[in-house]
Amino acid sequence: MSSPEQWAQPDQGADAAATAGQPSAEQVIAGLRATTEGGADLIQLLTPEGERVASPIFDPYVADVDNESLRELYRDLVIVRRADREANAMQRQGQLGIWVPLLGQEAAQIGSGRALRPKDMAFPSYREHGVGYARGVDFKELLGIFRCSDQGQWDFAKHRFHPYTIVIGNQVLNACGYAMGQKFEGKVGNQENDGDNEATICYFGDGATSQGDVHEGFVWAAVYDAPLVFFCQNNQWAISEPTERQSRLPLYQRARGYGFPGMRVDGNDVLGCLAVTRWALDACRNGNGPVLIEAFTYRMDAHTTTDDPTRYRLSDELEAWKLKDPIERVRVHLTRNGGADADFFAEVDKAADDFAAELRDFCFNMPDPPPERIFSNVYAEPSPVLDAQREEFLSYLDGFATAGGER
Amino acid sequence: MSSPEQWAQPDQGADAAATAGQPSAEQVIAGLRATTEGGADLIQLLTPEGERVASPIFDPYVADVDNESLRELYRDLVIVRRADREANAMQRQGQLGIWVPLLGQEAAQIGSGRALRPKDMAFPSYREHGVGYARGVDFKELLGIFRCSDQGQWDFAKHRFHPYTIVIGNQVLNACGYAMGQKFEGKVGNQENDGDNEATICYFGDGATSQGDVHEGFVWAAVYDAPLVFFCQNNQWAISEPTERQSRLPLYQRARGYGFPGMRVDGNDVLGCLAVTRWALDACRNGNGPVLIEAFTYRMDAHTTTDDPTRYRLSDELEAWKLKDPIERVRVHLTRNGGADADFFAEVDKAADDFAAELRDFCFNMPDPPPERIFSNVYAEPSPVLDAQREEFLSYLDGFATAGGER
Amino acid sequence: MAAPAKSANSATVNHPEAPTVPSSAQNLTIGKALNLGLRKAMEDDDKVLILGEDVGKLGGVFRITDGLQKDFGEDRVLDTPLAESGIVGTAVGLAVRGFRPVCEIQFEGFIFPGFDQINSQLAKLHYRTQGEVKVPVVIRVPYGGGIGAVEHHSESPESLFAHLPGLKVVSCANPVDAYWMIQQAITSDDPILFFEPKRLYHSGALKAPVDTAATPERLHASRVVRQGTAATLVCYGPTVQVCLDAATAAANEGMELEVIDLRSMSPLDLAPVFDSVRRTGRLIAVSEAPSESSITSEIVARVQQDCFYSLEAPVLRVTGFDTPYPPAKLEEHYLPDLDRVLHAVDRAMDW
Amino acid sequence: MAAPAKSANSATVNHPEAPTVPSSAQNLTIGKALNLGLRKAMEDDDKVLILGEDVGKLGGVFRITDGLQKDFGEDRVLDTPLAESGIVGTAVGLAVRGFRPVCEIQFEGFIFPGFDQINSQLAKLHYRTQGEVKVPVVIRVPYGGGIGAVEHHSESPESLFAHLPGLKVVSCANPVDAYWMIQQAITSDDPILFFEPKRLYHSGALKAPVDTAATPERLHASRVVRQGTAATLVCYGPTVQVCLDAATAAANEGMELEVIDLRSMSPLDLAPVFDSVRRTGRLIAVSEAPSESSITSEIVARVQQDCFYSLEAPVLRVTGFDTPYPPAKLEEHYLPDLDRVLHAVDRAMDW
Ligand SMILES: Cc1ncc(C[n+]2csc(CCOP(=O)(O)OP(=O)(O)O)c2C)c(N)n1
Ligand SMILES: Cc1ncc(C[n+]2csc(CCOP(=O)(O)OP(=O)(O)O)c2C)c(N)n1
Ligand SMILES: [Mg+2]
Ligand SMILES: [Mg+2]
Repeated sequence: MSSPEQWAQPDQGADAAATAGQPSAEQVIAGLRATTEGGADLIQLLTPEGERVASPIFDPYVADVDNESLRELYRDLVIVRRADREANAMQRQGQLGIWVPLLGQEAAQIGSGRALRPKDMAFPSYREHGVGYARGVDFKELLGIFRCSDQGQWDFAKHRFHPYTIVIGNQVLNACGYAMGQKFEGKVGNQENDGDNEATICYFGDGATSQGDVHEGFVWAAVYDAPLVFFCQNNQWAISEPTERQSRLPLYQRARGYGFPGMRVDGNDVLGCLAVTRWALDACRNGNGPVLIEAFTYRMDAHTTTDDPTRYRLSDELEAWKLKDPIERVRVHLTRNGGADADFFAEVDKAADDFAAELRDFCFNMPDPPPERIFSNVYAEPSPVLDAQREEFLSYLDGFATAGGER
Repeated sequence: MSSPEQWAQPDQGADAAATAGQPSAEQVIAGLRATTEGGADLIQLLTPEGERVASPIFDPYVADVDNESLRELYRDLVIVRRADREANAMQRQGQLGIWVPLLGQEAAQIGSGRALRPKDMAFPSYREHGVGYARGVDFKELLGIFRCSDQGQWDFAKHRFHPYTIVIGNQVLNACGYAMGQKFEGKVGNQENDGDNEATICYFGDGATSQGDVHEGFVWAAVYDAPLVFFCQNNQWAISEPTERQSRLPLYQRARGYGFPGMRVDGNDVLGCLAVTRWALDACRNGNGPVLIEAFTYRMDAHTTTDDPTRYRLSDELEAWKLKDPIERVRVHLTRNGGADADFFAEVDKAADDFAAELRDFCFNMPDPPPERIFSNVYAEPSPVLDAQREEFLSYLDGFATAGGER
Repeated sequence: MAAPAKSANSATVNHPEAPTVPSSAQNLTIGKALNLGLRKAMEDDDKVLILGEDVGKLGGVFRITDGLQKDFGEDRVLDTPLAESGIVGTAVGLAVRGFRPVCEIQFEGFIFPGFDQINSQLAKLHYRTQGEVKVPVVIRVPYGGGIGAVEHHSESPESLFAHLPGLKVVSCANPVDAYWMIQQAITSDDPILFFEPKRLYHSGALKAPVDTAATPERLHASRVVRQGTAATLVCYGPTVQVCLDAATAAANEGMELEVIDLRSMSPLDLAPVFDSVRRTGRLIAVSEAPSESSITSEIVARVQQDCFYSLEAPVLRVTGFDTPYPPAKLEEHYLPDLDRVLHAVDRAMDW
Repeated sequence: MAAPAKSANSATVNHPEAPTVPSSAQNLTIGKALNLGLRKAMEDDDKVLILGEDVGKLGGVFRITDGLQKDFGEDRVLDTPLAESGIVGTAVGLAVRGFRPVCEIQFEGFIFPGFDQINSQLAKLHYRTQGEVKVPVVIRVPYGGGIGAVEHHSESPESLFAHLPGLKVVSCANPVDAYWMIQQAITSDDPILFFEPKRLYHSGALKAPVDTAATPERLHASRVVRQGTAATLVCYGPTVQVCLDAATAAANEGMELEVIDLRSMSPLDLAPVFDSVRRTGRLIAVSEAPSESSITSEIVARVQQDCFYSLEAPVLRVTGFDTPYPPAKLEEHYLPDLDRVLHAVDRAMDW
């Protein structure tokens, strides 16, 4: 078990090289590259077998999670997975241009997403459909991006859920600026009125940790004490590249070099993710940000629907991770503790099916955007040059209509 | 005293926050921001008072440094300082467009520069005139850059001293690629024939550590076990910004997050810099790279001749650092141990004066480059478009000449 | 000749007469030709390395490097950390060491983190050192739209690189060029941005016999790919096929258009364009990139100067609009197509 | 009118008639006018922040932000870590939060690490979100040569940004514009690249009375700064003064040149240029940037189209060469000067 204190004096990733003045090349490679094992530092409140593990430090952060709350978390997980699978299927049926599955990462997303308060802000990457759901974004609103009919259309300010960012790492700096703004506006460290405090969370992947922008985000957040939780979902793969292509050490240890807490949580443990993220957000709201959380999880599907993982990883690996499934452990736990009965699970499955059906129905009926949309909102204030381009093109199109052409 | 072993389990920069689960904002700021004190981890072999401090770990790396060698190091330091001052003066006299002084950083540059073997490669930033000198580059060859008549004209391959890089951080990735190349060519880890081994050293400043490129260099070097010594001269300032604008923690601790050694050496201690750099280069040649060295030093002059440090720092600070002068301690040590007498010091001063006079003479007689140079070597292989531009411009210029114009 | 109804599609591909195929020729797609060209370059010179994201086991997301890591090893085909500045920056250092790195940028929209290294080091090191340091780096960039993709996966940023002195910029539009140009780029001592028309990678319609024993065209030469008399179309990369289709359609209506594939966008080889314009009097420049301050602007600027008295109409442009690349459901409107090209031809004819 | 001998220097500055100076007017350099404009913007709106390297105590290496941190505090004038992607990237986030960040890039050559954030987020966020998210960020960029500096300190990269849809690009060439344009850029809801002609920052010769109570010109409007009949010169930023000097010299020989200061390089306001060309029939575009695929290319492309029948000679360009910026000892040759401009005018007249 790890504790928040540990960030200050973190263990080595591996002991092999720890005392070697001049480790051999083999030691370096074997010893330091413990990037893909959960390891002793993994924070876990719910084991894959559904056992609740006590944690003096993190238990208080989930003290309010009774069976009812746990059932709600379970419902979230199931619905999000169901929606993800439905979208994946719709891509296969040609309704979406591409889909970016979250399969396996439900707990990391729901646990962290549910830790946020309404005033907190979230900056996703492109895979955080579960976080969006937790932020109250209608799942349907996520589809346009993947149908290629829009680029993200929810109410960003209302949900405090930023547009998806596709260029790896960019959002980390944007989130950092936003968090700096929260601090400049005095929304951090208000001891009398915690309700006035805010924090920001930013999602990125294991591969992203190599990008310069992510480093700069770490530097800036540290220097400005920004209330920013860096939430790295280490799903073990950046497309075809395993984490050891990005780092010698477990990624949560990156925080060591900047002087802020870094923790590794079992990303398939929704309770652990909830607790650790709440801890981190609290630290941020109190003025002790930033914090790095590495959620140790697994991408159980392809990178996207265009990817073919059989080219680069063995099916064994997936089988091993299936045993750590994020949903199954909650189901087992609820069942074993009498927190839920068969009716409940059936009801949730039904709700998920309904959710999926509604999604499907919506998707099949999504309209295409009109051509003039190409020219809309390039600028906030007019550009006569662009206006002329639009007029010219629209009247060119009109030419076809007038001539009774096929459009 | 620090030891190379320590990188594996480095101390915190400050103890204050080390045991606090939730440090207060004050603790964060006061405790973690120990960026500007040498601190307990400072490796030092020669104190400012000229005392030799024993070091079981590093002494072997300077076992060959007898009084004669020490006198040579002293000579290097004095000559480099003298040349620096002369160049600074020539800028004032309009002979150079700008000068980037190294005053105060002589020991860091000579110590590390003299640690290199001929086959090793060095990538400088823009202030490493002392390293260039140690690599055998004629100081005169450095002047063209600052006279704005060229952009670096020494024999890069022969001296294994790369062109200066002005865009902060760029050279770190270039150096990393070069070091990867050394490894790919089998020039690393040859146990039977150490003479066949090579390493690369890369220089950058405290400010540079914030750049994405430097981070990416750390990531790549770690992932590819590149034989690369990152040599960060922390001269306390990035123009007007103190190190705490770049980091909460001492910079050498950055290495923690990547899983390779990071050490802080007294950058004003030429012996310490020599020893630590030799240690690090050895580690790299043996296949245990990369290594980060933070040379803790001070920029005793302005950032460049166009800078005005009185706007942002107090003279007290400079006075305090004068007591730690890198040359004075060697002089005291040599004197006290009978390693050198007054004649020697007089001779060195004379040699430095001669060196400076020659430099001066050279500088005052440097020719301007011809106009066609604008078009030379843009490409390695011809570009007809550019050739046409050159012809057109040169015949335009000829027009003035033919017409007896003032050119 | 205004086409009142949009043509059904671009299936009317105009193929130059198929030459007699020698025994050394294989029928290849552009993608496969690039793959073979890379393989050949790696065989010919063991200093050639490939760097990029997912270029190893996966063979790149487009499979252009398929099989190369398996055959040349992990020290020559590097699955790199996810950082484009790192890819370009280490390639520069490897080149200084004597290697010939070939970088793959996964999609053109992700080249920007590497822009600084491209501009500040890659493009300038040779000039800075007055030729002492060579940086024979090739950066392969799949570019262009029409693949129904999400943001950053369909853009055409080549003009930015054409504006940077010290870089050369080329693009191939058929399998023969793909095979040769990639090899020529790798053996060139200059840093080269090699733009690959991604939507044509696996086009079966474009498959062509590649004679690996032939003598290739020069790398930085443009080429007349169809002769005509009425007007000239100048294009590169993905728009070459669009222009050939347009020329076929025009021919059906009795108008012969000349089509010139630039192949090199920097330096531009405009002599064949000038020749052509002197004969046709009309020029349309076609590119998927936004028009503002672009390669097509440059073409216009130079043609109007060199052919001032030959032009019977201003040089017109058919390009992507000056907007970000729209959601792909709209890309059929955004991308120059046969109809927009013919519309521009009509305007030029009627000027 | 070919000038066989190079003119001694550019001292013959042409100043428009000095207006009667109202009491609210101060005589300012461009640098000081920018400083006052920034101060005014910060007073008017406490959401305006300044971010950059050394912008605090030092007041920036050019002192443009002098005194602002002292008066507005460290939370509004931020001495940032040394990382340009960080500067732009956090500015985007601050803008999303409701701030109006003004970034200072220390020299134009150091904007490139921030290029990705500029291209991928700053320029596109508003489009991506269909207007829901605004990013009113100003990036101030000292640019241009003639200051005898080392590499990366004298370049003119503005064309790169003009090519990126979603950004606006402007440049001021005199103190009055400096004072107003910086404020207009800050109040604009669009992201704006604000290019400042650094060699003119502290030019005493350009000092002019700035009436802080006047009504300014629109931000994205070009302006005729000297009227003429023989030919038109179009320019922006540092070359405006070069063109005015050239016009003065030409006038001494009896030839009246019209000079147009673009002020906005994207979007271009070319209507005054078209008008002018319809009268003069000849146009020279002048810029310090390399010509290839540049703003001057774009000007030519649009003018030859709109003024096809008015042009009596092709549009010519006087620009930096298509080389990296040379060592500064050679910059007098590299930079467009009065003689090269007049030489081009001669060529246009003789066409
Ligand atoms: C700057 C940039 N380079 C490359 C890509 C292409 N790309 C998309 S996702 C991806 C892998 C990302 O891996 P990771 O950060 O681990 O996130 P994950 O997809 O596993 O959630 C890559 C290389 C990109 N989107 N942006
Ligand atoms: C990318 C980039 N941004 C800004 C600058 C301008 N600049 C030159 S030196 C400098 C400070 C560098 O500080 P540091 O890294 O500590 O090195 P030092 O000059 O102290 O040796 C800055 C900001 C630059 N050269 N490159
Ligand atoms: Mg991943
Ligand atoms: Mg410094």
